[in-house]
Amino acid sequence: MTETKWNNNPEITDDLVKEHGLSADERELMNKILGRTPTLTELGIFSVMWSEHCSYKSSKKHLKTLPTKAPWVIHGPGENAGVIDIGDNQAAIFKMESHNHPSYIEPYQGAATGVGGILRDVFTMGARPIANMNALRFGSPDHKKTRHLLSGVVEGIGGYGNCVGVPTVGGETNFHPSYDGNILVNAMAVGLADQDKIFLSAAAGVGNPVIYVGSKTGRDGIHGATMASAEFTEDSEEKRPTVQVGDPFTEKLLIEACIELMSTDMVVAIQDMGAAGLTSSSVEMASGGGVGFTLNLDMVPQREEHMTPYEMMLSESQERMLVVLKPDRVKEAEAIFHKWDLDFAVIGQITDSGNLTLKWQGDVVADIPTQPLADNSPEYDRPWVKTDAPDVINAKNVAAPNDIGAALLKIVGSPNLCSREWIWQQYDHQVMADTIQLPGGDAAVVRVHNTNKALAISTDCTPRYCYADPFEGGKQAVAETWRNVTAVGAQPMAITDCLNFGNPERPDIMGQFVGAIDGLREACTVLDYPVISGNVSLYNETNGTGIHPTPAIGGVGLLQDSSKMVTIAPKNDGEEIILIGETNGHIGCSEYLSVIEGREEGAPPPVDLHLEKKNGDFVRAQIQNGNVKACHDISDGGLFIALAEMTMASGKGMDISLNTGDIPMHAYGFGEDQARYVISTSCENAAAIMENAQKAGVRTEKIGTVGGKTLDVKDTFTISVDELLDAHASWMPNYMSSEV
Amino acid sequence: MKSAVVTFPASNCDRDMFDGIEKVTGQKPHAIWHQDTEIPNVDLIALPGGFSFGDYLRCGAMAARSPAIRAILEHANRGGYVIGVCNGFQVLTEMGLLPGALMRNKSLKFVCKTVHLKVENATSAFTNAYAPGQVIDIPVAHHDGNYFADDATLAALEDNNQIAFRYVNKDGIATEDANPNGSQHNIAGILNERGNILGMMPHPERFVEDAQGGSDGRGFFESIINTLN
Amino acid sequence: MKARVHITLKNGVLDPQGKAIQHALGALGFEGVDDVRQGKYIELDLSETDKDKAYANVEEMCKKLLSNMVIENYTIDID
Amino acid sequence: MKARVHITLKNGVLDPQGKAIQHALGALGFEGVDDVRQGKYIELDLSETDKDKAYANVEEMCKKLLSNMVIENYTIDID
Ligand SMILES: Nc1ncnc2c1ncn2[C@@H]1O[C@H](COP(=O)(O)OP(=O)(O)O)[C@@H](O)[C@H]1O
Ligand SMILES: [Mg+2]
Repeated sequence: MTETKWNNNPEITDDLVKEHGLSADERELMNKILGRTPTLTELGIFSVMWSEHCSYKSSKKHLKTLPTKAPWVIHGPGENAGVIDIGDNQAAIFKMESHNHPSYIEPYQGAATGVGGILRDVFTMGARPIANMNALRFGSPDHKKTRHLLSGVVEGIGGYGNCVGVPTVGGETNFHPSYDGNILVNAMAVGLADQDKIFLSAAAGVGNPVIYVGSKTGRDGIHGATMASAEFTEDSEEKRPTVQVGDPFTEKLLIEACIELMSTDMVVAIQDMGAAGLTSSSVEMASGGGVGFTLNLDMVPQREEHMTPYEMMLSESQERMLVVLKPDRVKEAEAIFHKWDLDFAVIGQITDSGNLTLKWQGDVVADIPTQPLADNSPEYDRPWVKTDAPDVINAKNVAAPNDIGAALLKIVGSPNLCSREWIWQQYDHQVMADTIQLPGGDAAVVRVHNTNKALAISTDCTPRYCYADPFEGGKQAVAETWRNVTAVGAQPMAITDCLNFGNPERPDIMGQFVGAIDGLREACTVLDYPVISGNVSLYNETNGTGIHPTPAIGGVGLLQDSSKMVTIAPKNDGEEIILIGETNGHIGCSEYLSVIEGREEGAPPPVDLHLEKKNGDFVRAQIQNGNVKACHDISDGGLFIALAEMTMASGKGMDISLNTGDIPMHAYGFGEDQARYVISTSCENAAAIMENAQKAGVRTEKIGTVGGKTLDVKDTFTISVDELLDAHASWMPNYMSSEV
Repeated sequence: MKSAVVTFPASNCDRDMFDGIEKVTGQKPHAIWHQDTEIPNVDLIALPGGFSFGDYLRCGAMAARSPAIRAILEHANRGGYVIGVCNGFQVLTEMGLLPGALMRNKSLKFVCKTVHLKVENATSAFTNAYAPGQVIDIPVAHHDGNYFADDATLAALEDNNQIAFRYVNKDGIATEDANPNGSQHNIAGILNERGNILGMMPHPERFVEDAQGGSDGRGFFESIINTLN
Repeated sequence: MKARVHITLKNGVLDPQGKAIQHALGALGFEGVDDVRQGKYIELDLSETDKDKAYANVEEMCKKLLSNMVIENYTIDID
Repeated sequence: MKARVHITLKNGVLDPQGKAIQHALGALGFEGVDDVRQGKYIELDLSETDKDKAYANVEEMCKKLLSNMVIENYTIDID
């Protein structure tokens, strides 16, 4: 070779190790596993595999405590995505993942590649993706970067999802100053597969060929995985690491090619190249199957010249997959990928060595036993302190507003509760022609193609609750998805989670993490709603200020008969409106307190999970038996907001009369007590519902009727539907079109 | 009705088009792959929506140079029916089968929502199932639907009754607010002079059953059946 | 050789992107921007070594694919 | 004055458009196209008459709006 030959054997100095983010203990463990000092390529591989992002070293201990099993769970955590049984040999496959740091640096590409990555996790298992969701948190609307970030992220999600032809059917969006320097972009994908056609990543069969398919490898996002595991400082904004650029066109071809490939019986194992690309995919496939891999890096399709093994192994170029094929099927598989104009290269084979052996230009540049690399990854029991429980705020100590109607209009038009139409109009939410509940309701609903079944999907988290009390907030996030899925009439089945927190090396942040996990665990257990996949994103902080703890939950439910689905819009004048659940006027941590009083304090509303289950099961049963015309759960902003949203969705007014007892009207109307729903029903069915509720021990109250063109709360306010619509619709478009 | 749907790389409404046609006509369309040089003898060829070739360079540009295009042209020249929806409309303009071009939306943003359309020409092979002036609801989902043609072309389109649909408000009036993309004369779809080719941005195939939010899209395929009988 | 192709909209063709940029520049406080037009710039690396042949070849590419002659003009520079 | 701005992707940044164009040219039978990169070309009409001031002004526009500094470079010509 030439005189400039790349040096794979530099002296492994302390600085070099530190640059790779490995601690002294980790370095010692690495040397022990290798039985020598590493080559540069090996150091790079250890560094990414043991990064927080890939190894879950801070979170593992706690994640293990989450409930992951149920009779309908086919694959829980540990695979690319979780899999549940939805009957008729069909399975729903889903997962949620973060792309926070890349999206802050380059919002369009960061968000776009986030969507691409989560789609690959789903179709690598054999699923056709059928829905995308996204959970977004931005800084204060007043922050100078917020507009730019919001517009880029939304465009990026749309740009990618629209092109690949998977409908983006829902999500959530919050603004809060705690995200000023660290936004959250969490993307979820849901797919469908036949249960006997689910593909896993564990490799097998000594001698079987290892195939690389998709796009060529460039120097994109090298060290992306370590970046996602380091805190931001002002100058990481300046460093501008190589940004990954997504190519949704190639992704679409890859989806079709993989689905075609997987319709044959040639595939032994398949794995997408996600974070840490070729490294993590080959290590996971080899260690998962207890085999070795020998890869000839000269065969890797390369986009740039003079790429080193180090760069190839750490590149995060998008739209790539690794496949292990049956030995005599290479030609057939190649024909499929060529039909779709995708790169296809045999880059190695399975060995019995148990090692990942990398060859390049005739040399062995890395030789690592994969089992210890994967299994002996560090696991920390980081110190943590419990978050102090805040005081419960007594509603009587929160002054009533002069004009409750004006307060309602203000809240309906506030950044966190206004219409998100500006966002979802930029997403193709109807492609595939199976979206039967559009964005704007409680859960998105997509039909299982060519069947009467449908999946209901919702992502939720209320970070201000989690900040005040991580345990209650964790419970609430799970309960809210469960409630949203229930509110359309579906049976909640399982969740995926995306746990976004600050720096776990700080005991207070670690305390938030542990508290939230405890809440998740309790909610999942009581609601029989297991965690089947997820992702952890730590170090979400800038200059030492952490984000609000944000355990975003993606819940999925099943509607056996999609014609039974309901929306939040009442259908006819004269329908009766019934409030379900206990209203105590819990005003602490509410939107009311924040928007009207400018205060973020107090304990969040506690979630009584048994009550949650009782009320939700009751509501679902009423929807299933056809008694219900419209249903909406009560969450942010309380009863008044729920009523206003139902009014706006139908264009029909309501006459409401409330019996508030000794609770002040503003607390009754804006309090955020949990486990509540509003339903509308025909007069004939109202009696049946009330009777059923009594039998079930569920608190119900008739509070009014549908009709007219105003939302009228007796002795309190009268607001026209148009005025509500106007306040609700205008904030975001105005904000986005106003000057920077 | 015998029909065929063309799939280009990154077409993504091809399945929707297959299903939509089958649901309305009861007959499954044939599949044409962009590399096919021979295509079955059918009454209707549908070019579906999507992002053929990633919408790179110009929407529809690369698809319009695919191997299958020659056979589609022959079919059109014989008087066979061709419908292009969304990306398919862009392909038809790039092929030169329909005049004008589809530019980036005035807002520069992708727009997905259900719009009101006024049926301007209710006599064509694609629209005779509707009443003249009828206002129908159909979803749009596109980034480049801003129809542009020079003044002479526009005048000819108007004069020859080639404007099939316009974006209107719920009262049937073509206002600026009702126009989702800034197209000239609020144009949503146009016919060629001979009347055997329709290009439109809205997606009728997405609205063929009430569960999808509406069924006003059925009329397109019903019209062709009427015409053939 | 390298070919540099500029593709611009013909006079009289509406340019939504140019308009939007002009508007955004105004909103950002930039003054005195009277008009903005957005076009495409394509660089091609060619193995051809004869300048004239390269030009003819790229012109053909422009006509067949790179530009839409109904709405766009192209110019080619070879070096 | 007129400013001509070229915006191109930084070296090493994936250019899906260029890649697709290259591929399409090959499919149309054009040979010897080794690489294609696509960028943007923006023409601005400015009322400014001082060349240096115009340059400085357009540079500011590039930084603030026209180019995405994370992945793109710009060049400015004033005439
Ligand atoms: N918070 C969590 N809850 C449950 N499972 C999790 C969580 N975080 C990660 N997992 C699971 O751990 C595995 C590895 O996650 P990840 O590294 O994000 O997947 P991938 O390698 O496919 O990107 C996955 O099976 C994922 O579902
Ligand atoms: Mg994965």
